[in-house]
Amino acid sequence: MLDFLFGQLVATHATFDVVTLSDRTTQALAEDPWLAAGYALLGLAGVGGFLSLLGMALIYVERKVAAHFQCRLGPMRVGWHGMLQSVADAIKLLLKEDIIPDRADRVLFLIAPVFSIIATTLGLILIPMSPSLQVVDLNIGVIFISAVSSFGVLGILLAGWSSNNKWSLLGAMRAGAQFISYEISVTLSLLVVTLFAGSLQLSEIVQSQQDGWWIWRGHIVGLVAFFVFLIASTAELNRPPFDLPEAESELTGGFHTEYSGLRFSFFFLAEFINMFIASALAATLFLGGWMPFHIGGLHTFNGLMDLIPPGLWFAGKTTFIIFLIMWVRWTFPRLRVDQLMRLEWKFLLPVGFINLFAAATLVITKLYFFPW
Amino acid sequence: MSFSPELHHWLILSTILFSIGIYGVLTRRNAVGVLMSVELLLNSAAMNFLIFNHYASKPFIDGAIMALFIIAVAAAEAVIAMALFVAIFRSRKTVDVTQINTLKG
Amino acid sequence: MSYIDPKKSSRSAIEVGGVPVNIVVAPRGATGDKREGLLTIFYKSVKSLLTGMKVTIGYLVRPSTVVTQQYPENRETLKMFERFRGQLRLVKDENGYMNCNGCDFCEKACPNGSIILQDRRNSVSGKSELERYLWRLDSCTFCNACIQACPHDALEWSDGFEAAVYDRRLLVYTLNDYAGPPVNHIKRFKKKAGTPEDRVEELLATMEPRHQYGGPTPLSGKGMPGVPPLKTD
Amino acid sequence: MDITLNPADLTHTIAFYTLALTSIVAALIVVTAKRIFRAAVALAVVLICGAGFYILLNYDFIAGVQLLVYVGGIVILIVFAVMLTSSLESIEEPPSLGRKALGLFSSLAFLATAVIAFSETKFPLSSISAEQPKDVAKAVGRKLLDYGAGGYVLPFEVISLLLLASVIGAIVVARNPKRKNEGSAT
Repeated sequence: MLDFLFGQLVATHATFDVVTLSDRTTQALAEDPWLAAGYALLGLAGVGGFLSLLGMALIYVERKVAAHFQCRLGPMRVGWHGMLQSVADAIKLLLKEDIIPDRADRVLFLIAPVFSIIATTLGLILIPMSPSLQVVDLNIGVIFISAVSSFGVLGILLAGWSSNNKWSLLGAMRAGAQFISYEISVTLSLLVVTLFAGSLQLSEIVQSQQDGWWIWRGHIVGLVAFFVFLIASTAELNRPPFDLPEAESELTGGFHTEYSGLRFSFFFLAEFINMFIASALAATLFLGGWMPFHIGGLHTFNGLMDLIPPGLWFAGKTTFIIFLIMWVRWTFPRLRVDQLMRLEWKFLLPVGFINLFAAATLVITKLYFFPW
Repeated sequence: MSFSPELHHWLILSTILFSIGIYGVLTRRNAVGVLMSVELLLNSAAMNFLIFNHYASKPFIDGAIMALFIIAVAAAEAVIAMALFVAIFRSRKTVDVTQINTLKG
Repeated sequence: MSYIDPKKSSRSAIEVGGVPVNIVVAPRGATGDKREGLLTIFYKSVKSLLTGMKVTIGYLVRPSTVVTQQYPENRETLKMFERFRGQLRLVKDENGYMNCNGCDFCEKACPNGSIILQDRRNSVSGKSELERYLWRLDSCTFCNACIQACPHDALEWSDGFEAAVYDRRLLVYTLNDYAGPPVNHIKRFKKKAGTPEDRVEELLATMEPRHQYGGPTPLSGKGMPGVPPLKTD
Repeated sequence: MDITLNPADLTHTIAFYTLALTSIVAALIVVTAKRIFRAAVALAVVLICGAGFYILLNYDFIAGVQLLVYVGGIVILIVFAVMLTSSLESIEEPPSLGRKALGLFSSLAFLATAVIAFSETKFPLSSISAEQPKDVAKAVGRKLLDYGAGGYVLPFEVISLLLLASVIGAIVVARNPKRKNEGSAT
């Protein structure tokens, strides 16, 4: 009886039909171009607003978490427990003078932050946050997301070069070397999930985890891929313990040493949103995205889990991974450059290749947990 | 006459990009610049494959595979070229192709 | 466990400034430990990383470990540590009499001349006593030498740390509240004289009040707007 | 003039011409810019526009690969090469007039020949009813690993060998020979 009831609930509540904003735009394009333009504008405004709000929230959370890891309190003055500190900082950054160094390459100096923020936005629009909350759902989503993330590092290289400053240049070169190296590991662990799910489309990858998330359906392989992804994407984000491109004790800020005001805030925002994207991607690929915690066959349990809305599931998982990344940041010291490269080329890369091979074997033999 | 892109529009576009690349290969002094011009050539060749695939043999995918191969070859070429430039720069302190003429008799 | 294998280490001698110096270079990996396998290294590193993460999360989940003081709000309840060196202060007993008799030891002990001490002779007892104790906070390094030098335990550190002022000259303090006999003079005078209470009264009458900013300022310059002029004598 | 007002077509046309104009201008910057780093950025723009063209041609998988490999890999490599071999102040001398004329002549001659050839040739276009494979990525993957007739498994393996050889070759070429002695000394 109970089982039947929850079965009904699943049928009514969790009809996971994917309607993204870009689908609506394409539909409207056939009928009314103005409506399509409206949808496109809505999407842009939504993404822009979401981007800045999320950035400010993440900065606040980072400061608070960092403070409590270090026996401090963090921002406490502006608003309740410093909630409005990020707003105050944003206003301060907007009002600051925009300085361009005298001998800098002006054109490149001005467009570098734009590159960074565009890359971030392009990555953000692909994340499926709930069945209906995804701006674009490309069928090559996984490839696209790792492709656009390279624009960001191009922006960093531009910034470092055009500042005409040795520290910026060093930081940029470190960023480039680090990115190219760790991109391989990220792609290898993305490929593992692509093999499991049999699709490059992010929404389909989420759908494929209806009976269980890949991190434990693909047992050891999924777990290894998850950790390789976490480590390598932390390195790609230039976050500690891999923050050599902006190691402030050596490079006084690295590639963004010469930036100030709004342009600096672009880099800053891009960095934090990239952290969100990486976490959301890890949640989507390995932890089922917005898919509730399901165990194949147990309808009652699954029905109970479906009561929690999918957006909340996504937010919870992403928050968990963001917290994990912050936790790592405020625990470990920074690596040296040679250690960084050794970790990638002598450890993560072989592990990634072996793992990919194991994943292929797993897919052929269908030895997942819950193979139905 | 229609402005919506047809086969000849696409072909002219890729040809223009190719001839710009030829100009660059012939006139650039910096070796890295020459490499970039070669990338332009390769890119427009890959585009041509896709154009013909799209317009002449739509149900098949061979042109796309050729484009993939071109991209892979371009990657290999860029890696080798960069290694060569770094090695040349280390010994000659320049990458100006008009001055790297030791092999000339 | 031997740390350096003497057979494998290379020896050489160089001469530094006419003195021969032996140099022993220990070979790599000669610390007596076995070379560890890959899995052992992996296990150890993961374990140590997890240990670090356990330590930090321990701080995060226990708010009692927070050491930050919410300063202006908790001004009433804020207590500084016992050994905190805020400002120099003269020790006073319950009647408000100080221990200092102006013996000059602290002034001589001060390495950077932050203490300037003037004494005078008491007209009643004929003993030397403190006229004015000037302390320059702006040049003090809080080295504690004056307190160690004091034979009468007349100096101590207070926990007052709110010393910020708008004019540098306001950092020159007169530490004594009064110019006059210290507490042991008064006691001894009582004991020695025995009967006449009026003599003690007379002694106490020689006390003159001193203000915190009442001393001569060693810095030149006119008064700044908004700052009350310093009284100099 | 016959501009079809079908909105889907119109956006397609606008996108084509915008991308074409951008990529031609950027390509001109690539071959003429005096500062080599700006040329590298312009090359990135050309390649991004190329990905846009592939999307217009409905080969979104190839567009993704183009972005991933070309922009994410090759352009960054080139930028690296620029950073290692020149500085911000280094400005390339313009080519000599004769060289310029030679280049201009060759490229224009090629352009003219090719355009005349296009206009003379009658290409065997596929019929309008012909349909592209729905999932390009899947079709490409199947074809690449197909060892029957029309399969590409041999070229695929050769390409992987080529990449491996180029990686090893690059390491051998770029290695600093002096480093070996230093290594044995420490």
